[in-house]
Amino acid sequence: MANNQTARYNMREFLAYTGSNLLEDGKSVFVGTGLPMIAGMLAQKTHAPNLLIIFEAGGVGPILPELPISVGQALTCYRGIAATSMHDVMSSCQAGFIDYGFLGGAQVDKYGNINTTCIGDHDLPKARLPGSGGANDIASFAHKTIIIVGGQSKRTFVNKVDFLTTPGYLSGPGAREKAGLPSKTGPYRVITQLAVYGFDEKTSGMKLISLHPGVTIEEVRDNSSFDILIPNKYAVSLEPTDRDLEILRKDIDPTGMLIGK
Amino acid sequence: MANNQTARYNMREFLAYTGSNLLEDGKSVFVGTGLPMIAGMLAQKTHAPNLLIIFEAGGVGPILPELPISVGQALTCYRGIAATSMHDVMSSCQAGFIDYGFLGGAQVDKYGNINTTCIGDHDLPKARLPGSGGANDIASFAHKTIIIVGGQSKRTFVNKVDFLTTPGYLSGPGAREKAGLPSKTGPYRVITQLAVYGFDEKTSGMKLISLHPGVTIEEVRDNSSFDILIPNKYAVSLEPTDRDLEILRKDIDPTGMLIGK
Amino acid sequence: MEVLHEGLGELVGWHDPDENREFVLHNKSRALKDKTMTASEAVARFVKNGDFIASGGFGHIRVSMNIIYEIIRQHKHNLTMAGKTAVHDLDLLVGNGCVDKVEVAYSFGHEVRGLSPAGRRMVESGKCKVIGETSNAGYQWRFLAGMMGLPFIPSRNLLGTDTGKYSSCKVVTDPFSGKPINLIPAAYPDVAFIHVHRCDIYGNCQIDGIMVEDFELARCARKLIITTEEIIDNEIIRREPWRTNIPFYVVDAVIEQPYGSHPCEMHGKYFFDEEHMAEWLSLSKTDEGVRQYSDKYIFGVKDFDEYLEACGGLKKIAFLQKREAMRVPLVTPWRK
Amino acid sequence: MEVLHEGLGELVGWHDPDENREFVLHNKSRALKDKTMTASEAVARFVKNGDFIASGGFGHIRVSMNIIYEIIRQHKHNLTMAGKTAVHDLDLLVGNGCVDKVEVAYSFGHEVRGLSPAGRRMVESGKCKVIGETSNAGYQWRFLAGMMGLPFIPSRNLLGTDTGKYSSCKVVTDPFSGKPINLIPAAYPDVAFIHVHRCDIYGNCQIDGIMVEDFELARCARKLIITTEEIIDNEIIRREPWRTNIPFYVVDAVIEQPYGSHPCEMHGKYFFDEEHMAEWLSLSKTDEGVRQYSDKYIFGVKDFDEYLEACGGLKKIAFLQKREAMRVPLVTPWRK
Repeated sequence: MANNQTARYNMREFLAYTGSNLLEDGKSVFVGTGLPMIAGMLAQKTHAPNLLIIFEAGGVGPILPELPISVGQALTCYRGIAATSMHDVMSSCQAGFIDYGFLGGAQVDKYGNINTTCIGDHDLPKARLPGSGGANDIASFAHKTIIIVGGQSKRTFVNKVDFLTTPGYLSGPGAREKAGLPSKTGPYRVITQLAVYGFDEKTSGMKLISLHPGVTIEEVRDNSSFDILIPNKYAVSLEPTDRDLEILRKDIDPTGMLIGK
Repeated sequence: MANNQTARYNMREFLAYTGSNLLEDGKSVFVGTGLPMIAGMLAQKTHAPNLLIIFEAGGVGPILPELPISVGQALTCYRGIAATSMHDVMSSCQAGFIDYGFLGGAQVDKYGNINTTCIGDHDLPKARLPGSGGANDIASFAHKTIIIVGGQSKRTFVNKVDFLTTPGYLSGPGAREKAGLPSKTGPYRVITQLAVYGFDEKTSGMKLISLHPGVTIEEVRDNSSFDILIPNKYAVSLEPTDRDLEILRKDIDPTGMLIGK
Repeated sequence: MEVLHEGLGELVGWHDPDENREFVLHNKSRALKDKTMTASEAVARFVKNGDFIASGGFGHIRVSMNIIYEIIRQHKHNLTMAGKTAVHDLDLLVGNGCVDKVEVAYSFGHEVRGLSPAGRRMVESGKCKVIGETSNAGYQWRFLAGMMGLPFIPSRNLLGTDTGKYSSCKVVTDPFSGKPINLIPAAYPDVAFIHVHRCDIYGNCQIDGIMVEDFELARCARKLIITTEEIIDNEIIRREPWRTNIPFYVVDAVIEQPYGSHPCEMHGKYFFDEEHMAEWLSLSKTDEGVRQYSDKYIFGVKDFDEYLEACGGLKKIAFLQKREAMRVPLVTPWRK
Repeated sequence: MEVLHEGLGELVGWHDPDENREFVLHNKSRALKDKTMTASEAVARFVKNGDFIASGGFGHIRVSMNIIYEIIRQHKHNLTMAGKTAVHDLDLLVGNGCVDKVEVAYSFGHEVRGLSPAGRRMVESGKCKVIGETSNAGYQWRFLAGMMGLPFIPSRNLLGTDTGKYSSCKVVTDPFSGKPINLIPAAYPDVAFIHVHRCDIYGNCQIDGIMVEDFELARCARKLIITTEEIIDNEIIRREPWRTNIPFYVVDAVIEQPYGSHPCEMHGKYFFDEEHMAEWLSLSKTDEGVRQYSDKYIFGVKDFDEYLEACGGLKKIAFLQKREAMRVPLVTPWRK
């Protein structure tokens, strides 16, 4: 993100804002802990008041009065339309009721495959991470999956994930269907501190959709181990308004727990 | 049943009483509509106050204030310990939580296979009956299945059921396990107006357990198309006390809807 | 996956899970919008001739009878019905020639009231076909598989029997235990109708008492018509979200119809109308009798409110409410 | 049934359905009897070294922490734990050497509070083994299969990934759609502990808010310990039987322990104790710190009531109640 903008907003605020922009009113989103949750809340408080937010532990359609710390706490069904079970919401997700899955990722490859399980060998890892949680499920079932990777670098945008926790396009075109995953699903957008990416229809490889203000193509390339497709035409990502930032800071995360202070 | 007893009780009262005697306190029973329900209620009001009665539509452990007309009506969870769903109770049944399944039958063969589907050809039947309902499930899952056949005759105790709706021992020893049904399950008792039957451990064929008072072996044989095993030792069925009859008539079925008047 | 046995029954209401996801994506709205309409509109819009239909509740309990009468009033035909302990609803639809195919778990009977003269006559004369057999749990788990977006659910019932042989199940060897296991195919009814105690205008529903199969049925039906004793404010739903049994995003239509289950029971509200049942059981012994019944209670009235008046109006309802509360004794006029 | 792929994960907690039915028949009582006891008795009686254990709730929500502390106090060991979004409970058990094998859906993390220093250290040093991977829905459906008495439940997740490869699932061709489908094996934990809002002495339980996986987990666990905020009369259960989420016949022990989920949240009652979490997260950076924590809060107190006093007693509880009601602001002392 451009340095000349840092005065007005920080990187995490920008990520949350950019995520919220992808969510549509009257659609459903399955959100994971952290920035995806903030993005969902911001969308609900701005352009998508009837965004249906669903949490994997069973909270459905809450009107969130404050930011939950966990995808299972009481708030996730606060003034909700249902407080149900994981079986119910995961079944609905598998049956096709979820438009957007919204996840974070530690390592991503060009096909949008995510690793949140381990760095190094599985059985004696250099670093053990939490594992799939609901991510494998959400990315298998949601019609479109959005991934936030806070720190794009050669270490996070890798040629091969150490462990394929959560399915992107697997080994490329047709691989999801061949594996038995629901058809016409897969990663839709990847949001980083530098840009928003989509996936090429032919190759299923990651491609640039929009650069964040002030970011250059070189920065995008320098911060990835794999080649990112750069189309002739790409956009500049929209910036949050002062009103968006006020909502983020005052209404959603007043302690700065997730967006920082 | 002996004619000399008809003054004190009728056949349906005797069947209900005999059924109730087979149920134990502290065990669970899955009851179908009609006499099985009455037998369960009578057991609960006499020797088995903590008999856990479960209904296939989701009523669990009610304290029944009057006789339900249907296995799904509100009464089936009246002062119950749970009001849940068919999925829940059928799953518990499949998982082994049900001691006794209690069913009625239109046609039965010597292996305790039941027909409640049709008489004659399936696709254009002479008589269409209601089908399995929950009977196939209960007789597949319950540890022990009890069957009431009100009118034992050559027409109801048949060599081959027109349609095998609900599994007894199928074609004989080992056939249930071979088909994939839960092991160590199957028909336990058959109650008719003449006698109580069990099943031979070696042949899985029906055998006499007790004759109702005044009934002869000849009557038992004359009212069956298949050979019933008559062991050297068999009992005489117990008779209801006046108190049992009073409970049946006054507390359970005051309109005589099922036990007659 | 080697199939050991394959049922002969017609595989009705099954879709490839991907095909059904596509349907859900484009046809089930995730937007909160007012779905209230009349029964007449809902049936005209959502029930097509030839559809595979399913009714909520169980037997004579909590059935959306107002939709059943409306289907007959609109002369819908060639319907296939889920006979998942479907009794009075099915009997009326078969007797009136709307339904001509049934997959049977429990059908053509009225539990302790006896067998269905109308339904049996239609089946025994070949006018209504039984296209498959299953059991109550069999149907329940067809709906579970549908709700889960799966092709099938395994089970250990139906095995070894003619019920299984005439079902649409397949038997395979379980790769974990090495034993035979039954696979029950998913069901996605084209349209289902469920009567509930209360819901909001979007279709968020609360049901009192047992759920029977409605949790799963509501979630697997391609189109879902909800009829309700009363419409409540969305704020009431949001106050106790754990009471929501059916969420709005599976609902296509909401119809407010007090006493909408009559002559069937509604948990805690009103009892079976045994007089009305007896009238039907007696009339339906002949085709002429079925016509008489329908002329009087369906074609002779303009809607369900008028039907309720014809059944005895407020006085009858007051009696059924007292009966449900066990304040007046049971009557069983259908006994010979 | 031809298996296309077979997971490398250890098949933990699976039993042949017939073998499990046999267990249920002889060990799960269908009799209404008083099951109240102390946490110490329940753990001594029902948790055996080497057992496969599972905890109810979700992450830091509605967890039976009083049983977790008691397991540590009794030095149970060689336990395998279901890592079904198991976080603080698992972290304490792994850190204290009670659990040395985990099947992971989500483990070794504290959601937004960061990763688990203790859990990670034990895994990265080889002292705790990850014997298999799965996902949250993967675990949910292991419990569903168990509750249903089935060997497996099919699913369309886990396919094509290393998570699936390191799971105990098998992939076969679905005979209905012809497409590959995943089969998730049943789980029957040797013992599970679930904290509830209220229950009677027999174990009929009511849970407020979301159920997470507890409906299924309660029904598949071979032994089930219920801890409860309060014990209520059986009459209250019978007044609203539709509120019973767990019926007595799946319950083996009932322990009344107010605030028994602390430092985790209890829906509508009390919030996470973030100060306590921060203390653990800071201390657990070293083995020595883990010992300090355990000496202070587990071995240094005789029971959970004394632990609560050590955590700040009534004043702390009053604060957490206010926080749950959003009457005081969130504190996040674990932030650097």
